[in-house]
Amino acid sequence: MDTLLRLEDLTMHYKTKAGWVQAIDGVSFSLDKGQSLGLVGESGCGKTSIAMSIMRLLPYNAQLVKGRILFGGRNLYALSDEEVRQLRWKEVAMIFQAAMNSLNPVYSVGNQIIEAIVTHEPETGEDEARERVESLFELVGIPKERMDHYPHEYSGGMKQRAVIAMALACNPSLIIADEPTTALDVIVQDKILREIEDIRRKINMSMIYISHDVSVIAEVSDVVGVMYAGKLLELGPADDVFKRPKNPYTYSLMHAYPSILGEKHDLVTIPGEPPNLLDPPTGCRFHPRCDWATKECGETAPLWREITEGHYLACHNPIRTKQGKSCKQQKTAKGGDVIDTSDGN
Amino acid sequence: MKSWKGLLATLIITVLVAAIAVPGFAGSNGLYEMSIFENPTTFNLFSATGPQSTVWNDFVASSQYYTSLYGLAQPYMIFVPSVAADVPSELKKEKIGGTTYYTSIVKMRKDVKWSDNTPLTADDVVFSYNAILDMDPNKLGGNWPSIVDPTVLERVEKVDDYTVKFVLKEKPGLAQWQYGVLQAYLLNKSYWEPVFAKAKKAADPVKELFAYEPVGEPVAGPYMFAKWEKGAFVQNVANPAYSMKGEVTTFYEDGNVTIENPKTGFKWQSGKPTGKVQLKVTEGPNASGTLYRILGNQAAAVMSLIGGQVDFILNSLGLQRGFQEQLSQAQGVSVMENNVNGFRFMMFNLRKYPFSIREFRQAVSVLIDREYICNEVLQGIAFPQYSVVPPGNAFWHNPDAPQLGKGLTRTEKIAEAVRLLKKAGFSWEAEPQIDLENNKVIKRGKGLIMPNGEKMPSFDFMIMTAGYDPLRYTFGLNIAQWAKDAGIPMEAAPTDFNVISDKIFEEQDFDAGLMGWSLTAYPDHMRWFFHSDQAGIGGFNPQGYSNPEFDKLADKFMAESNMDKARKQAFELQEMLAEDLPYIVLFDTPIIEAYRSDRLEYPYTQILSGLQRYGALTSTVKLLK
Amino acid sequence: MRRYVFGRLGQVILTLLIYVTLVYFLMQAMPGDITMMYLSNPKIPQAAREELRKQLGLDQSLFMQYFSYMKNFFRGELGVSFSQYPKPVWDILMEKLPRTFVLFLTANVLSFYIGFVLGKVIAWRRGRAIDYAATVVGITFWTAFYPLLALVVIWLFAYNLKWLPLNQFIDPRLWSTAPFTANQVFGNMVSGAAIVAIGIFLISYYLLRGLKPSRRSRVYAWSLAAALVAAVLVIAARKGMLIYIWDITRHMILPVLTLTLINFAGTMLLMRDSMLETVQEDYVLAARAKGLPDHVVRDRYAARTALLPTVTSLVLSLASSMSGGMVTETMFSWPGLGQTLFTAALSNDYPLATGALAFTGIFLLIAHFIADILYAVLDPRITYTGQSDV
Amino acid sequence: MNELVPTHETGSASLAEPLWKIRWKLIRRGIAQNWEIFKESRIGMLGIILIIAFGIFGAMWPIMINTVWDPMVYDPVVGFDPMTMHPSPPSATHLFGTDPIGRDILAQLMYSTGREFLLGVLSAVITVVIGTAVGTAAAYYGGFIDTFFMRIADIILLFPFIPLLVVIGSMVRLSFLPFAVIMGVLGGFGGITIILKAQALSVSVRPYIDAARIAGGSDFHIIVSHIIPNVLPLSFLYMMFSVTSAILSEATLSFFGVLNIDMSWGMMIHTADVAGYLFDFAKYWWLWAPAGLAITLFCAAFYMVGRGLDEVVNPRLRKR
Repeated sequence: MDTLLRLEDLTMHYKTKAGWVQAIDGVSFSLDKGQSLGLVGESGCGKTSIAMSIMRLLPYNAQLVKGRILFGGRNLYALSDEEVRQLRWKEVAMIFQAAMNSLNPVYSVGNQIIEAIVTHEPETGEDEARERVESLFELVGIPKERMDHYPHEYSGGMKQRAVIAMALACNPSLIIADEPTTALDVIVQDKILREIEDIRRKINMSMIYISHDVSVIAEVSDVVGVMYAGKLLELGPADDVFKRPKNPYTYSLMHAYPSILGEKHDLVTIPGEPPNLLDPPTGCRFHPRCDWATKECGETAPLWREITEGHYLACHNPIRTKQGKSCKQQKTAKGGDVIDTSDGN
Repeated sequence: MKSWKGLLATLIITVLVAAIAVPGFAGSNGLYEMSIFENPTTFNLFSATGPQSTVWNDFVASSQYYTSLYGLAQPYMIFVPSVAADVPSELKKEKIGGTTYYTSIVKMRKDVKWSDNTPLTADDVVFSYNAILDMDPNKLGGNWPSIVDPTVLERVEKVDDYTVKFVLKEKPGLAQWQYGVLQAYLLNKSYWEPVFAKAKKAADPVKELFAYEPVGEPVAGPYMFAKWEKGAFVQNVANPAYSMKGEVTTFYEDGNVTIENPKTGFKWQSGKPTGKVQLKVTEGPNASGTLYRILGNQAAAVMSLIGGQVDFILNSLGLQRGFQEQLSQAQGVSVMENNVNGFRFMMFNLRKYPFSIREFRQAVSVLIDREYICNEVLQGIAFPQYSVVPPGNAFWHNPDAPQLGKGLTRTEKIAEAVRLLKKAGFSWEAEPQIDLENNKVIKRGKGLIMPNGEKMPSFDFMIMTAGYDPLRYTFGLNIAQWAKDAGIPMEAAPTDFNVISDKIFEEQDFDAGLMGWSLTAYPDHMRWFFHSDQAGIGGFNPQGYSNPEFDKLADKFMAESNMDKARKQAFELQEMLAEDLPYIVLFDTPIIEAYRSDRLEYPYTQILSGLQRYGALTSTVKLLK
Repeated sequence: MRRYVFGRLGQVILTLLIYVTLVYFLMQAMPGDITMMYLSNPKIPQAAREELRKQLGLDQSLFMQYFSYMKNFFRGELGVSFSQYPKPVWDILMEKLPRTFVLFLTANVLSFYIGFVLGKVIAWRRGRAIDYAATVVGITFWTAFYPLLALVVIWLFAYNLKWLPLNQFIDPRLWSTAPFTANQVFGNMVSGAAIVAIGIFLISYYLLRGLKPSRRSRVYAWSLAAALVAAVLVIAARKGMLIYIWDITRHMILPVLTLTLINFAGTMLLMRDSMLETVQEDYVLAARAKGLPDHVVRDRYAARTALLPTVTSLVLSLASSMSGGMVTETMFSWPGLGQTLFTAALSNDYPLATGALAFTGIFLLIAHFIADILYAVLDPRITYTGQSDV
Repeated sequence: MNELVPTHETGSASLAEPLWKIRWKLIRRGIAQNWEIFKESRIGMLGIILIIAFGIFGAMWPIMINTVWDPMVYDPVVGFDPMTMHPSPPSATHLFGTDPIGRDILAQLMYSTGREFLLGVLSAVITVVIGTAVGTAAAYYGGFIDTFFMRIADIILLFPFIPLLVVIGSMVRLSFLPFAVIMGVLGGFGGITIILKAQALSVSVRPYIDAARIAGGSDFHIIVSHIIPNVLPLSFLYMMFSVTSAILSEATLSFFGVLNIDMSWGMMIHTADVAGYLFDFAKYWWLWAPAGLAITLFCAAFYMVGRGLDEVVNPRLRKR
């Protein structure tokens, strides 16, 4: 499989009155065609920033410090604005966090999608575009006669679907879904997620899911990346990462959420708060909150290394399954159980 | 949307470019173009002479369209026949149906025609007077009661086609007779009779009459109505049948006048003209028509004058000094300056103590340095004045009437004022200290004590607001200062004009005020302003001046029908007033006017109140080309 | 919707009633009355003044006058002018209305349009030099001393450069032979403009409908629009009116220019502010993500929704300028409602002054009304239900 | 909004130091914060600078007239310089020349500055006081009071402002104070009430208001110490704008000569106009330019400050 998107040591900072906010710090990963990547982490850890960097939609005070983003081999940040504009949606589309507000209230939903199509494929005529939208609506399950209705006449779920339809409009090779379902209730959430997955599989395109909700990510992504305070801590095949989490943060993050299968297990809450990115802690950014933290963690930042095939990690002393009889170990055991059972079905 | 923008932009640009590129419209030849500042409101003589008697209506319509039996020959304002053939016969007593009347016969010219070429006959004259009489001039309001004066005129009768007989209730004075009744405008009977008849039937005849809008009314004046674009302009055209066209009026140095009409052979002369000819004026109209542009403000008018869109600016106030300066440098524009017939004055409420004391008023009058303000502060845009009959009105002005305090220095004035006040029994807590040698006020007077022993309270001197009239405002402030020098506690109080006239005329509740009058040629205003029978609310003697001696003389003057006697009496009256000072006359401003001397030629430019007073001489002006 | 409209209508009438009453008594409270003009001439006997008082009904008690006035008012009569007795106030106003209307409609629309475009641009370029420049310049004109500016403009363009006619709204030399009155021409101008506007709107609606009209339809639209304009002009020419329309247009340029200079900043700043709020909306970000061209995002997303408040302001300013033109009309010798109101006040002509003010009141009320409706049209989110204070 | 003056904290009354001290501190902090934000806006700062400049200029008047200038010559109203012909162009004795009746332009300019400040601020304060009081009351009590005042506002909004004042002026020449008051009152009951009411409404539904009510705070107390502080910044903003409108109206009315004011910038231009000098703008520039510019800059200054405050008051306008 050839890689579609590659982030190389991406480092992006925001300039504020208070100083530089180190929103993304040395993040690298790559994404293959047809693959789906899930980025998980507490809110404010830089997930969305990454999405925006890929879309090149960063606010005026953002600055690319180092690293680059290669999309289909082209360096996004070497392209002209115009080229990027044409790239957007045609190649990289996005499903926004707040689907509710990402539709213009004064135009009919249909028109807004048609607009996207005709902008990127000038040769397609009005009617052709319309037909395509209709089929898209069918695909995402909205009655096509709702096309000419205005956003405020849609229900939350429908809007969400509409937004998805819009993202698919120019069948891009990559869709970034930023918290695609947070606004919805769990049932709809689940439904929509599955639909997205089906569609994705059908037309074999790549996808980046962004969510603070492990369960969501667990459900839909082949590869999982765990972010913390602007850094990527762990990245690897979903089952691998979820079965055998190496990074303590991944571990506690997993247990900070109820399993979507509703299995009972006591939640581990992570003590303390995410660090202030104006001056993040030295060494490993997670160490102040880490139970495994050693002296070393506070001094030198852990390297980003590949531990097993396709499984990357940045940690000085990752969790080992042998490691013994401590209270932590029980937790692990328990955690282990959970995972095993979950693995069972 | 795109095409909106594009189209709008292109439209705007094309319009702009075109507007700048394409030149304006050339002046239409033979038109005498003037500017006025307000819309005329009516072309109906009855409302135009009645409640709507605005100067603008007069400029544009009344003064242009109508003639009268007699008129005043300009520029010397000599009483001459117009439609009449000769001066009216001497008034004589006559008993008609039990009551005695005064009657006078007026012979008419046979060569006067209406614009529809029908002759102007006795019927028209009779109708003009009687119709108005039975409409009741008071109901018509405005100037009607003073022209067709019902207290004097009983009726007018036809003797033959060109002779009429005036029947008068009582023996009229000059003001009511020569300067009143006999100068009333004449109406075309055949046109107006049905209108009157219809009005009479209406519930409110006067309203009906006022509401009527004349169309194609036959007139006998030099011009007649052509077009009125409301808010933009009025156009008159020369009356083709104007009978007086080409008529020559000759003024002799001995004051006599002859009128000759080469076309119709009509001739008239006053007395036995001898000596040099002073001036010959040939009646026009020489212009094919007149055009009155309605402009919103002075600057606009002046720009138009310089730009050549306007030949003369009609404005009863004339031009300000600033414009004068700039116009006198403009190409092809001449500026003229004339005296006006009027004055600005201050008056005290003579009903109140101590204003009732004559010396007090004299003292104040003495203190005012008219020359200083006029020549120094106002730099000649105003000239000092002492008499209620302006020097400009030469025939009636009495040059020998006393002019208190004239020519004294500031301190001498104070000394004189102190003398007068002491004479009347005033005293001070601290008398003013002055240094006569160096003309310096060392210490102002303090605490003026009135003859009755009380301390004089400070009182308000109502003056115009700076916004309304800067001249009177400045004058007032200075007067108050000088009064204080002599210890007179006078406080200048800038007040709105409406409020002033309310307080003075409606309520007569005031101490002192600064006002102004503009006058007519015949100085009967002295009777109206100072006769005690005008002292009531709504009268014209709100200061409450009452002097039996004056009243007697004033009545005599009003009843006088002999010019020379009347003149003597007028002189006496002026002397009395100069002593009693019911008005303290202060100053007046000359009227400054400008015209395009490269397009126009006036027979004369020196005339009391300026050319505007006579509608800028539309009937005698010559257009050069 | 209907209930809303009726509720609103009731309100409007009540407000109007109170408003007119206020104006009426305000005028009555002023010192002096029209008969004071007789005070300037001593030869006019007191009797004549009394007669005039009677004619004008000034001898009745204030309340009698008020009630008769109100009675007439709701019969659609604004009474009889004093200074032009017995001319009905209504006639006088109707005679002035077209001029004022044409001038201020043009000026308002233009300054609104310019303000709108500029505001859009500077909000988009927020914080850049152009933003500050436009804002400062705008504010300076916005707070410029209007009468002075007007005089300077006249002096410069009409008097010094002689580019444009000096003053007045028509050139008497041309009009002295005109076969029709200025108001007729104004009337035709209004209807002509209306036809063109509606025409172009329909054209752009049907031909340029949708998002990316083909070149062909655009050419059609253009030629059609041009044809329409041409047609209207030809008709005017056939009527022999063209030259007169042209004359009026020439005379309109300066006042319109001045008004635009003064007013555009208002719309501009309003537009800027409301757009600064919309640019932060998610759908604008989404639009950019969609890879729409910059100007499309700006015009169709940010600006389109920011338009709403500014449109209301346009309608209101239009209505208020129906009498707000006092200064303009005096400076440019453009006799309209404003000037009438002013002269009426100066000559103590209460019925006329009251009438003029009441007239503006009605205009404004209607405008408010329209503004609400417009709002509903422009913003699909708003639907009017029972409650009226939106 | 409550980030500006965090009043809700003042609710906690049981503290060592007296309540007013805390409140004062909070207000001070609030002001400090706002100032920080305000400094961001260049427009606003430009305005402030201009206003200060005018302040100094105006303050120089009493000094000059009491020290350097001879009142007989330099009095802005009755002064007169017999030395030259008037209007005289700028010279050593008269830096800005003299007006048609021989009064020193610079003196008039300085003298007027103070007056304009007085006029503008006075009417603005009246406007805002009324507006705030009525607005908050309407918001707090609602019901009849609300509808009543809102209707009044509607009606006042119907009045064409300038024309109305001109009409009144042309019948009774208003003098300085009455004019300021009328401006203030008309403004106060007019549009500003509606805006401030809306603001107050958004505040009065906040939980801490109910808390205070339950805690048994009197209506007056709640309005004064909880609602008004939150409305104040907005009021202050509108104060700036009403200063501008007051000055401009004054100038316009003076120009039409329908005010009874002895001297003001508007009067200066009016004097030049009625004397016929407002015609050749190039030649007699000193008769109109100083006053005209003063009016524009002065009003612009306050307007700009208003713009600056706008960014303080509604955060959405701020840069992100």
